[in-house]
Amino acid sequence: METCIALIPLIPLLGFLILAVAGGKFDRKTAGYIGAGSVGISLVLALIAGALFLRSLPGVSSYSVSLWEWISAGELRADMSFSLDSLSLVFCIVITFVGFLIHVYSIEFMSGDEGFSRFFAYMNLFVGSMLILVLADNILLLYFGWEGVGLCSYLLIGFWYKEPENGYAARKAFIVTRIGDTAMIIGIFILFVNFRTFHLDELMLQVNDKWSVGSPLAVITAALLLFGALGKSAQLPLQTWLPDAMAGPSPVSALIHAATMVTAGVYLIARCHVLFNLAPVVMTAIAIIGALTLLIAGFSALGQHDLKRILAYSTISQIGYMFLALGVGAWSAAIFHFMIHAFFKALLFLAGGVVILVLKEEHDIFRMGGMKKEMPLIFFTFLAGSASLSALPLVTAGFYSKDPILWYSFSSVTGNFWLWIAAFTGAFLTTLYTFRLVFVVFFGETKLKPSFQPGKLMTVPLAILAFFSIVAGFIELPESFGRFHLFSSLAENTLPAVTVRETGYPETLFQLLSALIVFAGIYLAYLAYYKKPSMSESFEHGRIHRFFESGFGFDRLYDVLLVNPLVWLSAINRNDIFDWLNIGLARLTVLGNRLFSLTQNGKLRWYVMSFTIGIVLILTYMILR
Amino acid sequence: MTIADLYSMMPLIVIAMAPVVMMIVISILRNYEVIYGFSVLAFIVAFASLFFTGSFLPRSIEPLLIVDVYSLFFLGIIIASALLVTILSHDYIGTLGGVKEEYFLTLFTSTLGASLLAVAGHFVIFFLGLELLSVSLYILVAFQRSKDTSVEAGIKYLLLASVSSAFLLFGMALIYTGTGTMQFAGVASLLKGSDAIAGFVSVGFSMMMVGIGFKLALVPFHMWTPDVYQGAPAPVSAYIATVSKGAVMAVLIRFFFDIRGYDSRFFFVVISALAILSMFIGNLLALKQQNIKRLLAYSSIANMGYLLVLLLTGTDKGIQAAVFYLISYFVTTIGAFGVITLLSISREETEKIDDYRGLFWTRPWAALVLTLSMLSLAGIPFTAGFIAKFYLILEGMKAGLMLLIIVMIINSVIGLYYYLRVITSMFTPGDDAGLPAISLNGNMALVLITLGILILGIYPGWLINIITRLVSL
Amino acid sequence: MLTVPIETMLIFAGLLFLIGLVGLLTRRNLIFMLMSIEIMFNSAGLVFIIAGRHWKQADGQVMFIFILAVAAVEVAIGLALLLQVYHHYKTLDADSVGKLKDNNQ
Amino acid sequence: MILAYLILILLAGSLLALLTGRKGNLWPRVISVAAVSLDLVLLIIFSSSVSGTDGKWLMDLQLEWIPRFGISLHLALDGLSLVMVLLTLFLGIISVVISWKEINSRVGFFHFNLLLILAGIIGVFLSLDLFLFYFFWEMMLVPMYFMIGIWGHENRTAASYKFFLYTQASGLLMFIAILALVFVHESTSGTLTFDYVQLLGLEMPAAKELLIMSGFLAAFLVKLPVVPLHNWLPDAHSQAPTAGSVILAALLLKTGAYGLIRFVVPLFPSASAAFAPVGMGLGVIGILYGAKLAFAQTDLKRLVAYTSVSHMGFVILGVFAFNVIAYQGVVMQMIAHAISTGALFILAGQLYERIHTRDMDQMGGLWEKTPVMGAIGMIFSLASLGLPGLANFVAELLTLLGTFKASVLMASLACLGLVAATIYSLRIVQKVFFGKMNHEWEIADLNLREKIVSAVLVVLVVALGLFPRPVLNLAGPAIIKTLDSHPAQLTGLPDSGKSAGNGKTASFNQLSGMFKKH
Repeated sequence: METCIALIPLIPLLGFLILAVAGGKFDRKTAGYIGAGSVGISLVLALIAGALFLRSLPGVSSYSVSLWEWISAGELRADMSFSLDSLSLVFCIVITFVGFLIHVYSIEFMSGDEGFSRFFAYMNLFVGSMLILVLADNILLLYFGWEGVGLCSYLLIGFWYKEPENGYAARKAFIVTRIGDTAMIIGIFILFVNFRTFHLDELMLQVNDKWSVGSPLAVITAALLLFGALGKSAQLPLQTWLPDAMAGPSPVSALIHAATMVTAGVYLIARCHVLFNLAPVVMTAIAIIGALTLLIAGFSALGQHDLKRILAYSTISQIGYMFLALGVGAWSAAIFHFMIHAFFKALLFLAGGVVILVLKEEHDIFRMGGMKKEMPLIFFTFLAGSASLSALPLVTAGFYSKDPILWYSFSSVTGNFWLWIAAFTGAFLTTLYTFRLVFVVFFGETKLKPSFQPGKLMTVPLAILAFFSIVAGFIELPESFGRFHLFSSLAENTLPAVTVRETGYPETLFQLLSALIVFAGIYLAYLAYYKKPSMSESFEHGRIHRFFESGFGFDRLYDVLLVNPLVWLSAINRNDIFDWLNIGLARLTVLGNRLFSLTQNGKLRWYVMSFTIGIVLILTYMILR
Repeated sequence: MTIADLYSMMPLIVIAMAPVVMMIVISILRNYEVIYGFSVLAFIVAFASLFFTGSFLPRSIEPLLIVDVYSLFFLGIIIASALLVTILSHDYIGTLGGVKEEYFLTLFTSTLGASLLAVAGHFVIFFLGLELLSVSLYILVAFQRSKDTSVEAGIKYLLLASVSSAFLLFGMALIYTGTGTMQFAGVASLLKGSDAIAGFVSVGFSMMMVGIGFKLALVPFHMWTPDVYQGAPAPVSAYIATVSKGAVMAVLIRFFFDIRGYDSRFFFVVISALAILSMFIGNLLALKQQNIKRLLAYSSIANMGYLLVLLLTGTDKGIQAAVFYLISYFVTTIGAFGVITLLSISREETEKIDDYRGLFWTRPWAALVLTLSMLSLAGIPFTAGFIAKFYLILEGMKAGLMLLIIVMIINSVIGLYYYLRVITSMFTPGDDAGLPAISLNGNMALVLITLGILILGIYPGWLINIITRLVSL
Repeated sequence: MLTVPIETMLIFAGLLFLIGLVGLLTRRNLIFMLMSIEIMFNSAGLVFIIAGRHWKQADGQVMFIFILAVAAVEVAIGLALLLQVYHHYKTLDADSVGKLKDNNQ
Repeated sequence: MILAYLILILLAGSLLALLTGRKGNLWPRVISVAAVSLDLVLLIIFSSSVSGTDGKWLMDLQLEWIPRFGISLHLALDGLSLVMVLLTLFLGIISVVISWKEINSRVGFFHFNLLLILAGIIGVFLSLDLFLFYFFWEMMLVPMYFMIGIWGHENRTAASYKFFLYTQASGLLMFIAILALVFVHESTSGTLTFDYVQLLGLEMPAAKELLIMSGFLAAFLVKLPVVPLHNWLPDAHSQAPTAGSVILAALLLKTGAYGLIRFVVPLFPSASAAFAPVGMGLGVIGILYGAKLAFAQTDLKRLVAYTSVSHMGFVILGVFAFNVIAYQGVVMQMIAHAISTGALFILAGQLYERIHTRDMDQMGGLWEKTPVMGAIGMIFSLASLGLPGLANFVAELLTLLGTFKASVLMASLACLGLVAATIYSLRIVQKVFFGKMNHEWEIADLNLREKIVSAVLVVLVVALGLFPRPVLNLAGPAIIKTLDSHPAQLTGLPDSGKSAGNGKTASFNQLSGMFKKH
């Protein structure tokens, strides 16, 4: 068991190492096998670990393994050690499973690229880092993985380095998330200074023990950690990097959005739920941020023409749902949505990637069309993903994961009507932009012919993901459907259950409402983008659209507020003002040199004069003293 | 006068006799090499006689001379420096046209003057020694009389030195008027007795200061220095920078300590002012100087400024530090001038800093010596100058002369700049512009100097021990 | 015999010294400058005589003789050098004899 | 005696290199490698044979030098100096190897200087006599000046002057302070001595202590360097030849940091504690200002030079935090910075060798031609921004955490440096390796020698990032000893962990207390 846990993150890292050091020496096939294989092995190990874990429940709720003592200085001690509990188990399995599928898909997707082995090296590192992140048993190691993930996103977004824009997008991603990370590390410092340990379980124990609810330290720490999470998870106000991060290859987007990176924030908050529970203000903030993000991102998604940017905003929006869930204390609902989201979002990106690939890097959805006829398999899988994303009632997994969030946003003790309204509007938006995408890309007349048909390595993962996007939801049914809570009973080994208040309204009512809104959304999309395109014409070219397209102008705002001042700041004083200190001194001495040099004029009588001046001065002093 | 008195004056007698013998030899056989060999020998004998003399000390030959270990030490320094200068002069003077044997003869007379200063205990000897030194130097400076600058330097030096002598003399006269004695010790004891010094005695001291300040090249009596250094033959410049200054320093220290000048606020202020001015103006003047001889002249101004600090400590330890400083400064300066001398043809001296371009690569050995000299002047570890500066700062701080030390520190940094300029020029690529080859003779001198700089820099303990054991007033 | 106070004598000598100094500063001819220096030397010698008389010692007069001798030497060498100067510079104007100076003026 | 041999071997090697320089270029190189390796081997053998975890000197050597002034050749080794000396020797070998092809003129003299610098640096790390320390301190300057002035780039002369004058001026201030300290000791105890051990624990009035300490600080802070005394650094670093830049950045700067830990803190406990807020402030200013200027540079070496300013800000920050964690961080930072910045300078040198420019605007898209070089550049840029898993992270983490214990405000401001570091580090990668090619550079990737050097550095930076414990363990006892009796330690900087044990109350007071401390 322990070996298993240790090997789960190490094997992809080993894959990375092999590919990085000797990548050039392998042919593509081998490199692909190593890349995908290492994640595959991890998946198997994760499954084994999961099975063992489930068998040992409820006796043992977590396993840990320590590899070596990493840092020790003074009272500080941090080990390279991993621990597995139900929360990390879920993440592990999702990461390795989705990651594996993405890797397999990539073998074909990237086959024409010159940086093939580099790509797989990065991907392996990405998965490895994410696994470290979720398996870390101390917060420092978590930070290790956290930064590693950020790095990999940077490397992969800028994978096609020859386009300067890609580089800038990559840099933006790294820097924006790093801003969050910096806040987080300060939070970690506060925790350490107060409790003298980095160990997560111990920390949470002590936090619970020593800090009271709402105590300023708890609030500040939670807020700092939250800020870190906002950066990684691309939530307001640090969401701007994610849409630009589409610069990377599609599998990268799939990996970032579905399995790794962006969900790290969710994981962090869930992992530190004890701390967050002590800071109700922060919890409220999380909920509000989640709600705002999901709305803003939903609107922004409506304004996009780029297929991947639509999906990107949808990710931000869906993560917003998770944050909303976290904010109202519906921990396991958030995690559940994470899992389902991983399936369908990976599916959407991969399927979308196929579309883009076969259309020779065409991203604009309005130049596509009729893809249903051209590539039916892709259409159906994409449709499955879309349906799940829109939370089509009953038949999709998305419904089962999103519905509890909607319900708890209202019914949790910290939930309220406004949160629900936001989530509800968000659901409508989600459906609308999703099916806008579906109708525009797959229906209508064919504008571009696909250049080739995807092979098995691509389609099989899609099919698998499509399958899970539909059925995975059945492991956790809403209360009103009956008592079947496979997922939350697992999660609640680690996470507390949500506290529900007496609302006076039945859950069924809300489910009905959300079902209605989904259908309304689909219908509207159908009308505006299929039946009567003229309806959307004015919108697609209007000012509001531009506003939506720019993601509510956050980039512009940050440019004005932060980037420009910084650039200006670096432009001034490029030559270091303090240098004038030296230049001034040097000039002064040279001036002295010139001045005194004048006295050395070679004239004898002047020399005698200086004698005279000297003696006169001395005598004057003598008399005056 | 006993026989012991005679023994105690052995070095002086040797130096005094040498020119006599030389004159006789010249009149019989005018041979450059013979005269050169003889003078080297005579200096060595004089130096050796110091050790012989040592056992008869201290002794004062009333009322004129005081021969004690202190003066013996200075004699040693003077003779050794003169010896080095003699060796370095050989090639340079040898290429001069016309009569040149008298050069060494004059060198002896001036050394005699310097030696007299070292043992002076009386104004008469002070004056005579100074004049003997000066007069011989006029000749030496203008020795290359076919060269206009040499002559110009000679006449400038003569006029200014005479003026300064006049000041000195007038000052002595005033002091004599006030005290009725011309012995240092007598003046001192009389001064101690009466609190109120007559006004004209103070004027006398001030005027003496002009004379001494001139010889030591202290600002504002320094203006002759660069001109004379530049115009004089390079070995003579070396001589002026070392022997002449050392001798005057010897008498100044003795006189100043005898009258306990450091206790007087007046002297303290005046000397401090001279020191500070010398440091700043000397270093600033050297900053952009392109002529290496002038540069060294300015550097010597600054260095004498540093030395004055020790004058104000008023302790034996201060004197010891001064002695060490002088030794290291002499070795270094002779090293620098030695390289210049050896790389110069007497008609056309290699005196522009740019002339030394590429010396590192064409003449590594000469460049090494010059580099070491510059580093030593700048006070960088591994060289004598470093220990000397350390010693100086140590004693200066101990005596509480913080202001002067700080000024000195600032000036060390300014000074570093122009010493580095010389070094930089040496490693800047350039071609060997037909500099003469260095003879074995010259190389030997350079080896001695290099060893001196390095040994004093790395293992100075023995010398410091000797100095602290022997030197005191 | 009229006794002049020593201060008066000193002032007289001082004036003599001053005359020499001013002469030095104002005259440009090197020969005149040499002569001015002679005056300065002699003024110092005068003070020695005065002091020797004041203290009833012979020392002052001895010193004066030394001064005379030294001054003679100085002048002898000075004149010899002046010849050389004239040879090179064709002038005895002190201000014109000035090749040696800082160049960066 | 082994300690003296360490220095003597290098001195002998330097002379040999100089003399054999005429015989051919290979000799000096071989001799240099041999001399430094011999040192390294000797040191490893002997230091592994002595064990000391109780904070005592591992090796101690005292010989008479100038007894009149109480000056002796006192060399000693403890964990801290051992780490530093090992680092010095290691980078010494690297420096020789990277100069193998770069330096082709005056090879003998070059290696003479190189070995002399190393000897001086080792001397600084080993000296326990203040005079000897100053001796070595100054000894490093001349060969470095030669190195910059002879083998440097286009503005080498000005840069070499600036370097020399700056360090000399500050060094002299320290010298005065040393003397003042010695005199104070003499006046209380009656013996004149420059010996560090005897000078420890000297009681003196606060004002005097502060004054004397400021002399030491002047020298160390200029070397470190701290803003606004940093101006010599960008010039010297960018103009020096590669080996010179490496030694400057990796070793010379460390002597300043070492001096702070070894001399300033133990010799002036209360003054240094009083100075702490200012020191930390300077550190923060250095971090941010250095980063700001680094971002504005287009000259690659100049950029890296300013990152040094920024990184050294962490060192001074940590030094004045006075706790074990911060000090461990400082030690780690010294090593990590030495490796990562050294590697970046090596990279700049390799680029310069190939395309003869340091201007980043001329570069771009080089990854295509030189993937290995690109990867190396990437790794060290990442190290420089403090990515976990690399040595710099451990260093910055410990430093910041230690500082956080001492001053929340300072540490938080310093954390901004992490963001700034990200910005400038990524700029290197972006400008040099990413994007489109500006020129059609026809350049070759790293050759085997360069690969080996880079690989060694990469392995080291990763190894120390994952297994920093050997270094921490070595330096630990020395650090604990240094801080043992420090007043800042005794009077108790906020020990929030313990006070937090009182239960759930008073949390807010604690927090405000944390903010107030400095």
